[in-house]
Amino acid sequence: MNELILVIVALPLIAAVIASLVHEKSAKSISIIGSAIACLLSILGITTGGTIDRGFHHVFNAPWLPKLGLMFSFGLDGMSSLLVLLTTFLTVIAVIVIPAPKNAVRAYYLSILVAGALTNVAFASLNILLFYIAFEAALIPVLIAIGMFGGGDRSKAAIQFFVFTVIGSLLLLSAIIGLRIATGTFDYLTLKDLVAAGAVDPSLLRWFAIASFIAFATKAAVVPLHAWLGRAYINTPTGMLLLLSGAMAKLGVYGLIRFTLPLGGDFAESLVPLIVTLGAVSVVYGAFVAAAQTDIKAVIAFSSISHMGYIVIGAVVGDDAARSGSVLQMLNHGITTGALFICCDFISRYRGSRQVTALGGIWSDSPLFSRLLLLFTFSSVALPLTNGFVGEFLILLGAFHKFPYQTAIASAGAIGSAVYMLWMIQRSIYGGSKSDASKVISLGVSERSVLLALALMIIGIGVAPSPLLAIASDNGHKVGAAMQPEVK
Amino acid sequence: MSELLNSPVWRDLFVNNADQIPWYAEFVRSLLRFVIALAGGLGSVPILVWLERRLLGFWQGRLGPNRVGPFGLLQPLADALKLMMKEDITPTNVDKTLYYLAPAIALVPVICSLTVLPWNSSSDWGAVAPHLNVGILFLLAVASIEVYGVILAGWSSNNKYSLLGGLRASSQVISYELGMGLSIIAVLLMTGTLAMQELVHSQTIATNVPIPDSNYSVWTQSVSAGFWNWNIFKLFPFGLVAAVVYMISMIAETNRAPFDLPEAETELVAGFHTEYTSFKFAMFFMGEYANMMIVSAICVTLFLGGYTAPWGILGQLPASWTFFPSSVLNFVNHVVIAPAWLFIKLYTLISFFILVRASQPRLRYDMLMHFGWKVLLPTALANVVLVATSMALQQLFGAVGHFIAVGIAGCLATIVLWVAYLHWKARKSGDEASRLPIRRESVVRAIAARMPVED
Amino acid sequence: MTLQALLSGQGLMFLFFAVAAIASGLLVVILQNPLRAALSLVINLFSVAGLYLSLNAYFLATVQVIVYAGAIMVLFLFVIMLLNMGQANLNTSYRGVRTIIAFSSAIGFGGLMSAVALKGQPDVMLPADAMVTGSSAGSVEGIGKVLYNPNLPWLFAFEWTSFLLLVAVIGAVVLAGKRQQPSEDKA
Amino acid sequence: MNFGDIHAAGAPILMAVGGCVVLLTDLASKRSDTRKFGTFLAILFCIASMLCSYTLGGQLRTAFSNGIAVEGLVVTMQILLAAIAAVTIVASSEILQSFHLPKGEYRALILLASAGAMVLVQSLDLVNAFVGIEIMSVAFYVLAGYRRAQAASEEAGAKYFLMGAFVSAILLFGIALIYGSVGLAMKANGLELPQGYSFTNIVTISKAIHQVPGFGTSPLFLLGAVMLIGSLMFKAGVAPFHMVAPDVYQGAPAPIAGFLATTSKVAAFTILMRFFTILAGADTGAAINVVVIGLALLSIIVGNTGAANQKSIKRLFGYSSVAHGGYIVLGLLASLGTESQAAAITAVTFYIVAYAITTIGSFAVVAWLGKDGEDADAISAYRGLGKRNLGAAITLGIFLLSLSGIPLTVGFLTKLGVFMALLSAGGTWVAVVALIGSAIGLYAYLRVISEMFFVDSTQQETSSTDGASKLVAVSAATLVIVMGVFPSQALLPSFEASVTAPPVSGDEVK
Repeated sequence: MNELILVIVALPLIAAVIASLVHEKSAKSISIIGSAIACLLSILGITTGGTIDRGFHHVFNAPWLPKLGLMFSFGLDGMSSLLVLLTTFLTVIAVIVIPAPKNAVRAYYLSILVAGALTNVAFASLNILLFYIAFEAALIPVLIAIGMFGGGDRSKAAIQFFVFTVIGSLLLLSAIIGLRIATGTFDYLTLKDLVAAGAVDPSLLRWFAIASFIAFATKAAVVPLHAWLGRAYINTPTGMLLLLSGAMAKLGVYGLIRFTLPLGGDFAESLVPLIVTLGAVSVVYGAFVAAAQTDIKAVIAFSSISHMGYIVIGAVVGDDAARSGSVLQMLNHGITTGALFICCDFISRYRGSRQVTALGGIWSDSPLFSRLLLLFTFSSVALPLTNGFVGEFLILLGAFHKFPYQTAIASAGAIGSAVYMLWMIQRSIYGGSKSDASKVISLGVSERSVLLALALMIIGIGVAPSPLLAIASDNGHKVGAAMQPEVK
Repeated sequence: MSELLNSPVWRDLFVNNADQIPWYAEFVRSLLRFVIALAGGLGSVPILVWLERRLLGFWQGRLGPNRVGPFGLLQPLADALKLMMKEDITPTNVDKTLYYLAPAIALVPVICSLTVLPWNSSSDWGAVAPHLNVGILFLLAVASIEVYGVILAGWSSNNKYSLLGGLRASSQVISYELGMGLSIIAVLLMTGTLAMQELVHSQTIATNVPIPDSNYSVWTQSVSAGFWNWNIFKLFPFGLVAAVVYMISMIAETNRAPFDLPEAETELVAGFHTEYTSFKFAMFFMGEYANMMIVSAICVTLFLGGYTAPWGILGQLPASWTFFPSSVLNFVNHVVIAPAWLFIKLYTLISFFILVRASQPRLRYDMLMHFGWKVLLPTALANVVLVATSMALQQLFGAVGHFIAVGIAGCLATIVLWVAYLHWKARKSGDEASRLPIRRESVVRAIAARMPVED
Repeated sequence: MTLQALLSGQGLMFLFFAVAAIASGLLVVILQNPLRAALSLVINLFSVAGLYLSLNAYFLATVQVIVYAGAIMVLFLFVIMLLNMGQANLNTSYRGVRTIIAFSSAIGFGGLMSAVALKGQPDVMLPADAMVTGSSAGSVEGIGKVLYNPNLPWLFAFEWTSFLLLVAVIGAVVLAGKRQQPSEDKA
Repeated sequence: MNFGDIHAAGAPILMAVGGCVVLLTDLASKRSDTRKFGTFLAILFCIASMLCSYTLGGQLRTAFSNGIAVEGLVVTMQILLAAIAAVTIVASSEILQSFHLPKGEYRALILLASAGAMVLVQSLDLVNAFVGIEIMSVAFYVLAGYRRAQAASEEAGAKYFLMGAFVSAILLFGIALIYGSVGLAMKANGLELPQGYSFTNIVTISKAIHQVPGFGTSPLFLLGAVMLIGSLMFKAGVAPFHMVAPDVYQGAPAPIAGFLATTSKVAAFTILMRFFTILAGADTGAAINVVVIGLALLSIIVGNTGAANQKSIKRLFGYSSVAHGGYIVLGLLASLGTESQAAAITAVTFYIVAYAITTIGSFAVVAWLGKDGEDADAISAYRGLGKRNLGAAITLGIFLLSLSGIPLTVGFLTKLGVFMALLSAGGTWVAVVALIGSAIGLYAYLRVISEMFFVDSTQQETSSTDGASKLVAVSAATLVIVMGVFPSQALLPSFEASVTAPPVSGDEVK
């Protein structure tokens, strides 16, 4: 069973290779089959055991480049198994629900499947060099997807996105190499033990903390490092955007939890207030910028900054409840934002525009779609009984007694998010159509079932979060044990 | 008298070994040797001029100069006086520095090359610098810078004819120097030395005989030594080929007919020295004739046994003539007989050159270059390789080795001649136009067009 | 090099030719007329030959004169005359800033070299008897024995030098030969 | 001298003989015959040379009175050089055909340049190194200006020649200073010159450095060493001696540019590696470190910024080669530390091999996309290439990603290796500056990718006939990926040997 993660990664890759070789018509079905099986297998990843090593199950080791210390070293804990599940799930729905661009079907599926697989490698990796390689290599399919299939500003968006994230990760690379030279290993678990034992030079750890924070914060679009996000999200094709916003952005937070805090030593702890503050600023900033947008995709994109702000706060704050909330919220954000982006894609596809000024009248034209969209919006603004509420509540709860001011500011952001999201929905759905080309958004079977499934998940998690929370919190506890952040 | 001869100063100046004498004595010796060389070299010039004019006259069915002195012997003197007396004109637009420098540069190397030419076998008095172990290379080096005089004269005159003359001279000299150097290398391979006297000695059977009452020893030519030991006959036919190549190159080096393109009167109005008058012209004139003498002397030294006699018995007074004191015998042998043979050979060779000049038409410029690069140079190169082959084979198989090498040479020559014949035939049947040297003409025209017209 | 060493015969020769070499080398760069620059180069080559002589390297000295002064520089002059370059002076835009840069870098380099020469540590200085003065070292025989001896390291380099010449010949033929006509190639 | 010696020096000898044979064959046969036969012959000799190198194995052996030394590193580099030559000859058939350039001379020059590079690579004596570098450089000057009909090519040749000749003089001067300083030091300290070694032998220099106190910091030696290093760096196109590199690469036809860029780097950096191994652990003061760091950082910055806004892709590759030269120099810098030496040499070797493959491939794409032998030089010509010729676009994209060091291409592993060696040698801030340079370079490469894939264009489909370049480019791209994923398996066995057998150090003198 330890090879499970290999299978999860390899299946989409194999499907991608086959899909890029066969005729365009069958590319989609092959991609769906591959990614769907991977998705089912990743459920197994949560439910089954395998070799267990220091809190990780399904631990798998095989040499790749032993001379460089590069190993195929995988392991799952609660957090990573949830995130792997999320990634495979988003891959499936991205393939199912978003039609590929006509001229390059195979390249499109190839990029999505490869991006998903590499993201999974990053989530499951226990070798930090392997993590880094996947972390950075996953950028290439995204780059290609944005550049080739993206919106009008795609060239600039692609380059901006790529350069930002790669510069961040170059710093990370230097820190990783530094760790390797100091300790002689890239193995995460060994490193964690060594750091916990205080066997590593603190100045090196300080550098690691700074470098990895910059890399991960860029990925998670925490405020001063968010500049790539707007243009990139708006111009990314929706299928890839599901993965990018839903899964890859989580790599940033995942990295903070997994690497920056445990391996950053004391200095990483002292960074926590700063990170929390930046998170709070992100929440507010995202809300303000989102409120100023007229493009619904942009609104959702910038709301992401806001939501990622919560997640980051919860991830680093050092409270078990907050951390498990944060992990849960990663899942929620992936589902909810994904759903919103899908809706956004439908709107723009059927109504020909994403501008709120040109929309309206959807409620009467397409009732089912509109109601689902409303549900997703509720989830996004974290109304009770939706999934968003559970995560956000746990985060704020956990964070409040440690960082009351920042948490207060972040809570204000929550109110803001309600304002702009609802305002957007109100203007784009209700009322009469503002453009001549109003068309009914007619959902096909697959599209309808995907949206319904998403809705079900939103409500399901909102109503009964405890199983997932158990997985998430279990993880949070184990990871947290390594660093014991006792902030006075 | 004998007291004087045995006085320390006398011995220091003339008898003792070079490493036993004080520096001033060495200085005086050098000076004396140099004066002797200068007298022999530059002193030959008037003789040469006279000889040339008389011989040309003879071969052309004229009388030649016969008014000034008996047989016109004083004609060169009169010429020299005339040259000295003439007005020395410096044209307005010449590049003055180089214009004045050029005749000197033409003359100085010639004088320099006199320093290593050996006139007898004495290790102290045989040449100005008999000990230089790279003597022949020194000659080549000096010969190679003679051309600067011509080039600079042509350039500084600021005259298109002079410039063309200078250009022709430089390209010609460089081209023929290669063949010359390679033919010399063949000789060096045969003899295994670069020192001039040793080159001579290698062409004769000689013994090193100590001189009584002194620290000297001299190389004495054995009676059985003869002309068949000369390099020109050595490793036949390779020595001969080398000699022929050398002689042809040497004519070209001295810019003499039929290779006198740089000063072709009909084309270039005397070429590089058009603008020179009076003494400066005389320097060129002198340089040319002295140079002629020197290259001939080199030829004699390298190929024709130098100062040794063609037959051993003619080489020196026999040692059995004991009624002469040994020093007198020695004096006669070294100061009279050896230089005499040198001069006899020299003037015979020079007469031959004059005959060539009298009988051969001037080459066209492209033919000249063609001949130098495509005939002379490959021949000389092949000759060097064959000499080396022969010597290597002789080491392996003894005397038979040489015949193997000759066989190889014969095969090569046959092939080359056959191919050349085929080319010639093909060309003859082809269009004549392809033979015309278009490029040269265009180059000349281009230069002429660029020359500023001074008025 | 100590003052005493400089005042010996060899030292004086060295001094003379070194100064001549540097001066003529400077003239090559400074003179505006290409012909005169080339002639300065000839003088420079002669001076270097003189330096060889002062080290008893007769063979090198004569070869230097034959090859460089006698053949190569004559070709230089030939080209200069053929292109009639003497009439127009060389590019005179080498004034102002460029001159300053050139001179300052030359002075800097000269300073560096002299500093190195002067700062030579005592224990790394030349012992009096270390200089090679044997007359055979510079003779043809000596050079031949060194170059062709398979037990010395120079044979390898010497043999490869012939390939260097081959490459240069090929290059010269390719770059200076007649331009190939397209029609020749269609066959 | 015996058969072993000839065998050790066999690789360059075979290349040189090959050059002569190709030349003579070309002379003897009619023009139309030589195209395929000449290529075949040339490649045959390249393969023979590779086999000769391969049979030498990884163990150290010296030959020709210690004038040359062959070990795993040298074997690897020789095989690489022969491969580069073969690939270049294959890739340039189209250019030769469409420009009616003399072919026999071309192949001969390539083979002889490779021979020179091999001599340089294997030489233990700096005099041999000089002869090798001159053979290589002279052939380079001619190759750079090979397309005389085109002004840019002629200019490239002339510039390369002028600068190269100047630098050769400096190199020779440096060698002379080293000769003098080593000789003086050994005589003054009563050290015997080892039998069969010369004062310019690296072993002798090493002996002087490690056994004569204060020699490493003596100004005479340092000046010589700095001149040697600097001029070799020029030959490798490292800033601030880089000025000609972009001009030359732009002016020369693409396969030649690839050949020049790679062969020069392979050869110069290998001999530098050898030279640096004897400096490792020696007390040479800070001078050499400062020079090397300065050169490395300067060329990384200059190369990457210079590449950022180019309109010509060959110039871009030219600047890229400058930048990559800088990274390799960083690796060399790491080899100055005794601790990090082994890792650094492995890293540099790997870097050189990977760089050679990537660069040859990139230039092959430029030739592949060209029309009638004219290179596709302008970056604007690549606009929308992803739509017109997806294969070429992906191939070039792979090379660009590799050049920018993105994981899963070989470029990442090379940079990783160099940085690891550098950081373990303690050059933290140097690495940081180099990383910044990488980020700048990323933009340059990405611009081309963006032009190819992300911008639509109205240009017509280009139908290239240059199958050879295509073959070269695609196989190089495959190698880049394969080596990026499985480097140990994809590399030659001798590469492993080069890791185990360190180059000659001073210890073996005794």
